[in-house]
Amino acid sequence: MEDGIALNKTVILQRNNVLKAVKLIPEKVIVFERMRFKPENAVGLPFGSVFEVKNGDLNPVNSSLSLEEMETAGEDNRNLVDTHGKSQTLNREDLIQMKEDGATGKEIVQSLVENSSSFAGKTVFSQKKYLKKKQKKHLAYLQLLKPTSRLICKLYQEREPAKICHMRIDSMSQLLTSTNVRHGSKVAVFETCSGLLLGMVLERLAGKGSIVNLHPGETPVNLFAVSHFNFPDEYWDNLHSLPLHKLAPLLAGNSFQSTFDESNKTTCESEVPLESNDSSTDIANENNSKHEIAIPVDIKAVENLNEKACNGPLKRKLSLSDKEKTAIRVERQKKRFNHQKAAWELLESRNMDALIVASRFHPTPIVLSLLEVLAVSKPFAIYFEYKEALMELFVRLSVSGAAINLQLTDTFMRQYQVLPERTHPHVMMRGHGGYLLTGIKVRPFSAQQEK
Amino acid sequence: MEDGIALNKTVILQRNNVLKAVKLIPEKVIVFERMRFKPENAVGLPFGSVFEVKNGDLNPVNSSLSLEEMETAGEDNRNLVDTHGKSQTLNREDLIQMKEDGATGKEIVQSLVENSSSFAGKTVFSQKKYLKKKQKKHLAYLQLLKPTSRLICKLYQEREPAKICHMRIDSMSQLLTSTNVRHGSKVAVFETCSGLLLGMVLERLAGKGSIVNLHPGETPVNLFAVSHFNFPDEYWDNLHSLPLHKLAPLLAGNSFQSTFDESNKTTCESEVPLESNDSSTDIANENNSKHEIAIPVDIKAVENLNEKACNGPLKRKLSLSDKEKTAIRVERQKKRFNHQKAAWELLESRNMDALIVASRFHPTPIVLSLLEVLAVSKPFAIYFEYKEALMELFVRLSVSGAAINLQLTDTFMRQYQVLPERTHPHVMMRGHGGYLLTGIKVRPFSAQQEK
Amino acid sequence: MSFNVCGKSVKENDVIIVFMGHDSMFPLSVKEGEITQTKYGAIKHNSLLGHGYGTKFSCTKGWVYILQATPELWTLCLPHRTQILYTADIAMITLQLDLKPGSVVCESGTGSGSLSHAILRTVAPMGHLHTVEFNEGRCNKATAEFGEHGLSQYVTVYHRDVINEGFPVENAADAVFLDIPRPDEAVKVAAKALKTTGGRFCSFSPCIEQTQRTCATLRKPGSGFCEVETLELVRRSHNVKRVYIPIADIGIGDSEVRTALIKGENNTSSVLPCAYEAGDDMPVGEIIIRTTPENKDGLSSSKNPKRAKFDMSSSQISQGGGKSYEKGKTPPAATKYAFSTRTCILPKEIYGHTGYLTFATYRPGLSHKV
Amino acid sequence: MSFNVCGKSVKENDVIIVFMGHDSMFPLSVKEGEITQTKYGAIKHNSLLGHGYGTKFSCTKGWVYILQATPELWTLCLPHRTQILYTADIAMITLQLDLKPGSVVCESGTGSGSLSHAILRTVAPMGHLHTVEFNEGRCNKATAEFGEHGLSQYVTVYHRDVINEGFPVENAADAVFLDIPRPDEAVKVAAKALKTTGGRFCSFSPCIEQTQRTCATLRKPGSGFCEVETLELVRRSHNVKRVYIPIADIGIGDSEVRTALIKGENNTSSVLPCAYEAGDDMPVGEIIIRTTPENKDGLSSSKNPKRAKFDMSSSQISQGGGKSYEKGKTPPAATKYAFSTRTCILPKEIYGHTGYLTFATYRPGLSHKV
Repeated sequence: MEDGIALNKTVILQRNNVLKAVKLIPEKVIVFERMRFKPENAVGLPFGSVFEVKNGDLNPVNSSLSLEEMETAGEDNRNLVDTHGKSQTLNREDLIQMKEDGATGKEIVQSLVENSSSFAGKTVFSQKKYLKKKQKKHLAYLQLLKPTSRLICKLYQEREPAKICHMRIDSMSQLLTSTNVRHGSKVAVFETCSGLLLGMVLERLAGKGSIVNLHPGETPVNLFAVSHFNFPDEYWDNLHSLPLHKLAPLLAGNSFQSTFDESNKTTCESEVPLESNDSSTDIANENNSKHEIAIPVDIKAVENLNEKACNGPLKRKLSLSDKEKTAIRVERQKKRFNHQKAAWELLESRNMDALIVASRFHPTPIVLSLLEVLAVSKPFAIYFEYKEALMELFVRLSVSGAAINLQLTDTFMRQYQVLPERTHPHVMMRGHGGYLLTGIKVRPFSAQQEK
Repeated sequence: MEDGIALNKTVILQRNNVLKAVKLIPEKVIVFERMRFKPENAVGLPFGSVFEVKNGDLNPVNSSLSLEEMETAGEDNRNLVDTHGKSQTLNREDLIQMKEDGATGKEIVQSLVENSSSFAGKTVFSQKKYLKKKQKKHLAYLQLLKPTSRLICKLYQEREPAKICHMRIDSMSQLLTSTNVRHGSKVAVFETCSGLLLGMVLERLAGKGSIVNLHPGETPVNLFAVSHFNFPDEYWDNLHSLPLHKLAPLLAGNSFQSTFDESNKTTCESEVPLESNDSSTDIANENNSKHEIAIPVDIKAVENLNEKACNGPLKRKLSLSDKEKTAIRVERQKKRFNHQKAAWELLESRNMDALIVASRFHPTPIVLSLLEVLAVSKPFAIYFEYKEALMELFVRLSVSGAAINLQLTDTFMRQYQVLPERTHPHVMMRGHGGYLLTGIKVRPFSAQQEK
Repeated sequence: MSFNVCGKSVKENDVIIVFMGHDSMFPLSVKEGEITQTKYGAIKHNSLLGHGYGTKFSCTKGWVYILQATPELWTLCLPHRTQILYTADIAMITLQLDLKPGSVVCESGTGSGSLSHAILRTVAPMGHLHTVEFNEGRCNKATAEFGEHGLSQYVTVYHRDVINEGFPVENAADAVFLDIPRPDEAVKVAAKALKTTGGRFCSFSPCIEQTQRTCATLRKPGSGFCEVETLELVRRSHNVKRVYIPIADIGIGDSEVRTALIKGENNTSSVLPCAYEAGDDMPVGEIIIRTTPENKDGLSSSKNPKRAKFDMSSSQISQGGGKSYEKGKTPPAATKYAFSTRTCILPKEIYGHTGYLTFATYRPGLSHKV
Repeated sequence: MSFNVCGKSVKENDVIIVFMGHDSMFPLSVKEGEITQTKYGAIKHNSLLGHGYGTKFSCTKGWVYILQATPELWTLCLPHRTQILYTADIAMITLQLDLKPGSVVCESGTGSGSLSHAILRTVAPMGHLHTVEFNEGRCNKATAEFGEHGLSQYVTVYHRDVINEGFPVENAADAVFLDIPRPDEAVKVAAKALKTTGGRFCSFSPCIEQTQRTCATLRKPGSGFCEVETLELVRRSHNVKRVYIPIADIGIGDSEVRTALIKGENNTSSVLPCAYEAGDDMPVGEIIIRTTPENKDGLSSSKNPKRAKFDMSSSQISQGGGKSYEKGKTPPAATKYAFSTRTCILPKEIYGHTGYLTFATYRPGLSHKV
């Protein structure tokens, strides 16, 4: 995993604090921030490498573009006259022409400086600021980073907060820490966060222990984020998915067999999740269909990939015969069945080590039910976007005596600009950030010497 | 008012960030932070003077005790061995003996240093810290400050937050600013904040304009804070109090005469506020009775002080004959009647410039009613301790269309320690701080050219 | 109208605020015969004359509110010539500088005049503001604005470099306010401007470095300053919204399952969503039951679904929803639920930092603190 | 039990957490024959053996919960030898240092071991923590604790001065964490400890000055560090409480007044408390009506007054309270109202600052950022 950039793996693209996760498919053109390029040239280079896009290819560069450091500030502005952009003699058409003529970003920036009547009159600080702004706009530079929990969190937080219930990175970090998730834990998860939490838990399990992934509807809806982590195949073996609506039958003491005999019929007939009745699920589905099941070439790969298919979809299409399609579907259903059985048995033992819930559904019924499968003395952590729902859950849990050390928290996260003479918190900050409820399950009745 | 410390005026006592407002009564012993002293020696000195208490008197000192500045820090602690206080050879009894022998605070601190086995081994920073700690404890120093809105706010915020509905200084400042209170404004106020808001408004009116002070019960309950401001007598003329329960009759179109004819009987019979039915009012009442009506000596003063008595009680008792008492009561009732009539007429004109509400009562009925007496295009500001009540009011006002520019806000106030090498926000901060709702009254129906 | 005198209706030369929405307002100086274009159509100034403040004014394509100008509204829509100060900071500065009618204040720089208007509101008519600005253009614009707003007699604008030339008055100010790049270098001239009997000082700095130097300078022995305090305000404005929270299907639709859970030995009845019947403990919201299970996409098709509404803390839920299955009716799980509550939501992005406010008391000769 | 392996019940030498209340818990190493005194009476260790985790344990004067130790509980009750790191910061550090099983981490200083336990939880069993502490006493205590907690094989404690002597490993760490007085002087040794293929760096400082120098050092050309970011976390823990808000008497008790207001031309009916009948818009709470007006001090005498309760958003209010006067019954204003709602209250004092976290990526030779 430390081997650097490789094909058929996901990387994080970064340009000017914009992040995007993308799988490097051979010969497939990637579009990012209006740049279009094929991935091949990056292969084998270390993560973190910087590239310039030229003629649809990635070209490694090693220029030190460190523009962050500007040593002076605080010059006064008594002689400043605002020119409202009239000082630049190159216009938009000129720039387009230059690009068509094959000018590099550096050349374009240089021209802009030469054609600015006010550049020379600016303070050193302003000159640098101007240069940085123009370089950002015109240099087709980008960086390929290794996907990590941190970057994948950041990516969703910045780009698609609605897909992770507007959770901030501080809440995500606390969900994992406060539930003591570690190598070998048995973790029950209910999330509608695109699989981000599942991915983070899988990373900390690192191939040992298990996740029971409860999910709305019949099939796991959107686990796209899990595929970003580039997990080794065996990690996926630890991820067992089960529809949430099997939970009450399980708690009622029904058998796996009886519960699934009926519903399996339905499942085979319609693969569409039944719960997709609001817009946010719709988006998830759309996403899901975009990244459809990978179709492998040889028969060994079928098994491997099918397994992934049940959990996290990959992105490739090939045309297959009907017979092959049927074979794959049967294989897939078998895998799913096995995972569901494993999930059922884990929950039935009522001995999970941790419970994490972060969804757009009201947490109360979900948490109160899932607490039943958590072992005593074990921690749970619930994220929800609105305080009121967690207040309700808080009161119910307090009253029931089923949990102690209950804490309803929010976190004020301040990011700082720490630069010489310009140190201060970021002027803009994310407002809306959700709440956490954490606690430890206990057995409220007295049982001296229970063995 | 700039003339410095004077008898029969209120000053703010300060020692180690502990504040207390106290009126300097001739020969009367003041107790503050375990120090007991008479005020006489301070008279005529400028506000801000520092005194040491010796033998029950204030002695001006001018030593520069500025211990805030400690130039170095960050020395490491690798050789530190925690002695758990065993390094001091003087014990409690020794110190008491020293004090009885008349040793000054300085002498005591000096002895402590000499008898500390670890003092010499400490870093310079630690030595200073130790000195400061001991000086704080043993030097009987205090400062007499001029009462200002700022200090009176701070005093209540730190010492008696429950008496001002847990309002922080930032909320208080915003109540006044967002309602555009200024010289000459006509302001409607409903507060249960010990008169603090009334005092702040009176200060900004500065003798022109009017306050209509709506209050629960029959008489203004607790206006103690107003008396701290040392306002000139004429300021009190602008403060007109009216029981809140006269508001609905007024809005219903009843006359002042008819509304008060009935209730005045009741008022004369029982002076106890009818609304005193919860603990917080009880405290207020207790406070009120502690600082009973001032009894003046000559007949001119009767008028002056009676007037104040209706508004803000002073602190003195004299024995009076029954006849005198009756005369005073009659005088007081007449004053109150006049103020109530003025308040009634101001409200009846429905032309108030500003509305401020900060009480322990649910704001909705109060604000919706008082909005009726506010002129259109005028601002209002409501403080409440719990968000839920203001959320409700927010929605009602939005739906009614009676107000625009509605904002429900809270403020995160961070205090900083800015010292060389030790700059950071205060480690402890006030958590609970309340919410503000601000807006501007408008006439929701369309009226082109209303004149 | 001016900022200082208020009529009930618009008059010639009044500066009014045209309010089109929370984040959409602008100031307007009313001049006979002029016309101003807005997104709701033209405003003829002539038809503004005599229009009542606080009432709707119809334009060709909609309507706006006509409001009296206040320093706070002015702050929200003034022409920005610099970074400006906002309400929370302004309010704190006003209070902590001990401002009141009659106060004499020195300010540098004038900037866009956001704070200046608030200071003038508080110190007028007996007080005075001396405001210093080193950018000549801004200086002239501010002077013109104060005139237009009827405030000229309470304010004097000076074009000068306060650090090198000092404030225009000495031993005269009750308060000094600094919002300049190197405030520490102006501490001395601030002291000079303040009354020798004492006064208050405030410096606003976006960066901690300026704040650190200012505090150090204020605390220097002999500076005359004491009670140095630094604070920062982050004001957050909440939106009040009703949210509909879907309730996930945990599989209690099956009546056998339900019966087993509620009556069974598993002792789990307290943990199920039928616990919504519990009543007394129910909270800050209500359950919406979509009584027509056919209407599968009810929630997604409309933000305000037609709903049978039951408040969970009333006993009605037991008749209309939760308990009905016990009476042999259709189990309510066959219907879809959503939980509805009012909540406060912060905007996606908020101002997380404006600047550090450093306050101090000037008390020459008494600069120690106990 | 140890931190690393969990049984279902207490065994000899287990380190357990005795939970007596939210802010009242302590760790206990279970030794046969020993007795520990608590405020609820004595705990005989022998009777702890075999006791189920997460269940109540009866002492002579009350009961406590016996919990399995976790790094988070340990943080709440460990013996403080220094300022310690708390959960919000620990969680962020773990995530931002990219820690996972197998990571090799260098830490300085060990301090009270609060963070160390959390790091070990995440990197064990394939990873390793090298933790450096320059105070010998602390060093020894930490070593003993790790042993007691069954973590020795995953951690090595070193007594050394990290700035002068460096970390004990080179080109070996995936992450370095610093919590020392002069972190900027340890940036070089941190780089040396990190793998040349790259890694993550974090420095925790209570003061901005240390943070400023550390950032400047990290950003120096050739340092090998990039993506320097500083942040601060303030975690607030809310109490959920039911509050009773009294409703003031505005004088609508008189039925003539009421009638005039509601039916009159004053158009004020919408503004009166009888508006509580409005129903749909009613919110997050309920009105409590004290039906016995004689009971004057009902609210003050009891925190849970006997009350007739009506939810305002249900139609019941109209029968039991609000509308009744229209049917000729006693006007409800003759009774006293209070509004009841659940709310969140922050404690009077909260931790407003722990420290600044500075993160950076070590990527020697690629330290530029686009």
